[in-house]
Amino acid sequence: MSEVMGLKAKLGLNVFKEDKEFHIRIKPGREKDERLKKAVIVCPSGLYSANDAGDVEISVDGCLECGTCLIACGEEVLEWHYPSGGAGVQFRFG
Amino acid sequence: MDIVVAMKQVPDLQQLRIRNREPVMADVPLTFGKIDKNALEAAVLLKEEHGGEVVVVAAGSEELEDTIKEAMAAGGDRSIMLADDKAGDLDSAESAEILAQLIKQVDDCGLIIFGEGSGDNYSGQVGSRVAEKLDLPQVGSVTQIIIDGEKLRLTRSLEDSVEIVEVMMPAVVIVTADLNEPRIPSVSQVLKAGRKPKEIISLDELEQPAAEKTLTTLSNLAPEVNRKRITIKSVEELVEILKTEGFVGGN
Amino acid sequence: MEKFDVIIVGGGLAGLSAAYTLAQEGLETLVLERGDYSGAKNVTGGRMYVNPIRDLFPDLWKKAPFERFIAREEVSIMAEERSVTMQYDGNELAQEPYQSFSLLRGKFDKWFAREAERKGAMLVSKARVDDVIMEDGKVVGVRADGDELRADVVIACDGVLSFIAEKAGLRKPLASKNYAVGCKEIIEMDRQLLEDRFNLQGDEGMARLYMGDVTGGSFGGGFLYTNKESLSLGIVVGIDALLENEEAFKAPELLDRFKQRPEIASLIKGGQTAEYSAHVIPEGGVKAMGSLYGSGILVAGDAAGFSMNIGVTVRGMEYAMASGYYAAQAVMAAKARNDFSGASLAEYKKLLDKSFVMEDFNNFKESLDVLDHSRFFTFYPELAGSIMRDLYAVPAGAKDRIFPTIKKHMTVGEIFGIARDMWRLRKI
Amino acid sequence: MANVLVFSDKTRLAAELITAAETIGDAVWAVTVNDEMQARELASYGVKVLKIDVPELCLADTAAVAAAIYQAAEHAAADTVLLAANRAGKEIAGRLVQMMGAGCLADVKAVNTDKGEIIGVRNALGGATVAEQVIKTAKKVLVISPKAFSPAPQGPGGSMEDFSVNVKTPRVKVVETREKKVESVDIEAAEVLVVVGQGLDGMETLAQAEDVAQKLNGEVACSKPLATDKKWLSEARVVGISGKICQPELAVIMGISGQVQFSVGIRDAKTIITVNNDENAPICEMSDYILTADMNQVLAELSKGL
Repeated sequence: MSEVMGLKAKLGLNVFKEDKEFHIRIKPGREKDERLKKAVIVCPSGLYSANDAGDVEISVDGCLECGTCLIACGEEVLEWHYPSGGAGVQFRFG
Repeated sequence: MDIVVAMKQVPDLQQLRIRNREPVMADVPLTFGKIDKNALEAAVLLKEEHGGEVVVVAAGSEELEDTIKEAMAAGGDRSIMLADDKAGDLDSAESAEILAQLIKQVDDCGLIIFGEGSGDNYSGQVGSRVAEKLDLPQVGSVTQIIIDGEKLRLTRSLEDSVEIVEVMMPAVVIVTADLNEPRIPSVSQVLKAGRKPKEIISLDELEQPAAEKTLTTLSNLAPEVNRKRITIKSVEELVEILKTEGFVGGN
Repeated sequence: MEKFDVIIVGGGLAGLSAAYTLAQEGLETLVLERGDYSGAKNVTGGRMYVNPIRDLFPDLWKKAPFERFIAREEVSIMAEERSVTMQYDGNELAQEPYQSFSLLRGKFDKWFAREAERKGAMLVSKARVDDVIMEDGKVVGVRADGDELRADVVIACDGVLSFIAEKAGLRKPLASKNYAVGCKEIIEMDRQLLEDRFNLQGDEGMARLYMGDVTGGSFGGGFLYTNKESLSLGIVVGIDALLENEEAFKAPELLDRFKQRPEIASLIKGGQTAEYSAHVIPEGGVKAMGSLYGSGILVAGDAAGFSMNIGVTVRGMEYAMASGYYAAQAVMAAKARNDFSGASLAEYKKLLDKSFVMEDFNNFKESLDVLDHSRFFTFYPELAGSIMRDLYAVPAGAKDRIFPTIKKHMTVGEIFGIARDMWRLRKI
Repeated sequence: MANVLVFSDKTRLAAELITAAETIGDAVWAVTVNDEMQARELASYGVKVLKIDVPELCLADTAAVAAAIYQAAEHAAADTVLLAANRAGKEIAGRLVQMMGAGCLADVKAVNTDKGEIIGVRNALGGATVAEQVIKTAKKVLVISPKAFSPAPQGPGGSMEDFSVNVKTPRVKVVETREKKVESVDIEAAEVLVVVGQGLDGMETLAQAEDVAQKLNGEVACSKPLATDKKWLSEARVVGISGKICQPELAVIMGISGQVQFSVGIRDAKTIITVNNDENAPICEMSDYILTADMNQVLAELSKGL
C-alpha cells in the first residue's frame, strides 16, 4: 500500500475541518495572470488548475496551508489568509 | 430556576483513523458531541431570557476537567462532573446512574436538557433512563422549547408528525440537532471558562455505585469493502452495464 | 478587557518555548493557537538536535515524547540510475545524552503545550489571530475573532508566513528564492518490520538524507527518519528551483517520483501511508530576515526565518525553541525595566547574537548561495555514481586498473570545476 | 428460549419487529396501544396480541407508554422486548430498559444468534465501524432499525386479548398535532437509487437525474448538503448517518466524494456505480463500476440514451 497512491486519496488520509468561507481566493480579474500558473506547479495538494480558457482555478478542499502558492505567486494575485480557528487541516502526526 | 444540561465527552470522530480495519483511539482528542452543543445552546438561550444558571453535568475520564471548559466557554455557568479515568468508557446504564446522581445535587432544577444521541454511539438512551430514575416526565425529539410560567411548551418533531405538547416542570427534554446553531465562543469567553465554578467527584465518591456494564462488545471493526472496482470509459459502457445487470430493457 | 503580560501568537515550538519560560517566571502569558491543538498545523522533517538547547529547558527532556534517538546517520547521493550511500555509526550517537531524536509534531507539541500550561501559561486553541492592535506605533495587543486582547508584549510565533510580523511592519516581502517547500508522508509500519529492516534495537533510530537526483536536479533533497512505528519520508525543494526546472515536475509528483526510486521503494514496502503534509521552509538565512523586534513585539521561530539548510543537515526546531527562550528572557528583562519599547526589546537580538542561533546563521550565511548550484545536484551525484559503477564493475573481459578508472572521470576541465566548487564551499 | 414481546405504534415497523422476534424467541407476543386495527393485523401474522384500550394513555407520554409495555412484558413472561428505532421507539426504550432492569442495544441492523446468545449488529463510532454486541443481562431490549427486517407474512396461530394496564395521570399533554408535509418518497424502499451530490450543477441537471431515476424504476437520493445547504431536494432523500440507511439493488452515485458520514448510508447496496470527476475520490474504493467523468454531462447523455 505504500506504492504511489493518488494525490486525492493521499489527502483523504488527512483530517480537514470545514470552514465557513474559502481562505484562499484568486483576486478578481487576475485569473489569467501568468504568476498564477506557478501555483499549478508548486502546490503540494494540486489544488490549482488552468482551464481551457487559460483561467487558473483553485479548489481549496485539501489545502495543507503550507503557503507555497502565496510565496510563488505573491499577494497581488492571491487573497490568502488562514482558515478560521479550528478549521482547515489538522495534522495528527505532523 | 436553574437549567441542567447533560453532556457526554466523546472522541472527535473526525480525528478517528482506521488501521487494518481497527479504529485507532489513541491520541484522538476529546470533545462534546454536536447535539450536546445544541442542547447547551438551547439552555443558554433560555437562561438569557428567563434568568437562572446553566449547570452542565457530565461524566467521563479525567480529561473531562479540560473538555468541560468548552461547555463553560459556550455559555455554561457552572459544572458538576464525575471525572475519573475508570469512567472513560461508560455505557448508557452507567452514564444514566451517574448523571442522575449529579443532577440531584442541583437544588432548583426546572429543566434538564439532553441531546438526542451522543456523537459516538447515538443510542439515545441516557435522557430517557435518567428521566425514569428521577421519576420525571420527559419529551423527546424536541425542536423548540418555550418556558411558560411553571409549564414547558415543546415542539416535538416525529418522522411524520409535529406535536405541540405541554408538561409541568421539572421535566427532561431531549432535543434534536435542528433547534439551533451553537455559538462559537470567543477567546475571552474561553479564558473565563476556566474560572467558572466546578464540582468534581470521582467514582468512589458517588452515593451509590454506578451500575454494572450491561453490554459486551464482541467486535468493532470497519466494514470490509469488497467491490469489483471496474473502471469504465464511457456512458455507452455504463448503459451496457445497466442492461446486463438487468436494470434497463429486457424486463 | 483582558490584559496580559505577554500574548504569544502561535502555539508551536517557538511560542511554547517562550510561554514555558515566561510562565515559569510567573508572567501572565496567553498563547493563541489556531489549530485544534498545538501541533495540528505544524509540519517538520522529523528530527530535533537537542544539544544546543538542552540547558535552556533543563527539566523538559526526560519525559519528552520523542520517537527514537538517532544512533546512525546516513547520506545517500543519488544519480539518475544509481546511488552511493555513506553510513556513519559513532559511539557518541548511541550514548546518553543523545544528540538528536526523531519526533512527530502532532504528539510533541501537544505534550509541550501541556507542560507550558503546567507552568501556568494560558493556552487557547482554535483561535485565529487576525491582526495586531497598534497605538502610537507600538503593538499593544491582538485581535482574534472579534476579541481585543492586550499585552505589554506580543511575540509573533506564527510560522513562516508570519502575517503578524507583516502587520507590525517587521517582515520583509516574501521572495520565493528564500523559501523551499517540503512534502512529506508518514508511512506506518509494523514496529518489528521497521526495526529489522533498518537494523535498529529498542529505541534506536536512523536518519538518512538524500542528495542529488532527488528533486529532478533542482536545489533540494530528501529525508527519511525512523519513528517508533512509522517513517517520515519527504523531499524539500526550493520554490524557484521547482519553477525553473525544465522538466516542470509538479511538487507532489516529485515526492511520488522519489518514492518510486528502487532504493526507497524497498525501504517503505509493507508500510501504509497515514498522512500527507507539506509546508514552506525559510531558507534565506540572515540575508532574508526582517526585524526581529519592534515596539511591543518580538518575532521568533520560523516567523523570524530561523531555519537553515546546509546540505548535510536541515535544522529549524532548535532555533525555534532557542529563539522562543531568548524572546522570553528579553521580555523579562524589559519587564524589570518596565520598558517595552523597541530599544528595550532589542535585548532579544543581543541575546540571540551571543547564542548559537546567530552564530550559526552568520557562519552559514553563504550556504544557500553556494549550494544553490546545479552541479551539487546533478554533476557530483553522477560523478560519484559513475566512479562507483566502474569500480565495482567486473566486465566480461579484464577489469581496468583502479587509478585509470577514477582518472577517466576527472578531465582537466572538471578538475578545475571541482576546485572552483571547493573554493565556494569554504564559505560554509 | 424465552418469549419475545414487540411494540411499535407504526404497524409496518411492528410487522418488521415480528420477523426479527421470530429469529430469537419461541413465542412472539405483540402489544398495541389504542389501535384496534393494528391489533387485528398483527394477530393475522400469527402472534399473540395484547390489546390495550385506555384512552388516557397518550403516546406522547413516553413514561406511561413504557410502563404499559413493561406490564405487558411481565404478563407475557417476555424477557426480551423489541422496539423500532424510530424517534418514538428510541425514546421509549431508555425508559423501559430502566423499568425492566434490562440491557439495551439500539439501532440494531442485524441480529445473529449463537448458542442461545443474541448478537446485535450496529453501526458504531459515527458509522466508521460496525460493532457486534451482546447484552449481558437476563432481560433485554433491542431497538431494531427500520427496514432491517422484512415485515412478517400472514400466518396462523394468532390471537388477540384485551389487556388492562395501570396508568398514572398523564404528565404530558398534547395540545396540537399536525401532519408533517413529508414527501411521500421512500428511498429506503427503492430498488434503484440515483444519488447526487455537490457535483450537481443546478436544477436543470436535477431534472435529468429524476428522469434517469424514473427510467431505471428508481428514486433520486442525495448527500446531506444538497438538502440542507442548497435545499434542492427534501431531507427525506438524504442518504447517510444523519439521513437514511439504504440497501438498494443498485446505487448510481454521482458527484459525491464519499466521506464516511455519507457512505455508511449506501455501503450495503448490492451494486454501486460511481460517476465522479476524481478517480481518486474515496467513493471509488467502494464501487463496482467507476466512470471518471463530469456527472452533469453523464446525466445529460443518460437522460437521452436510456
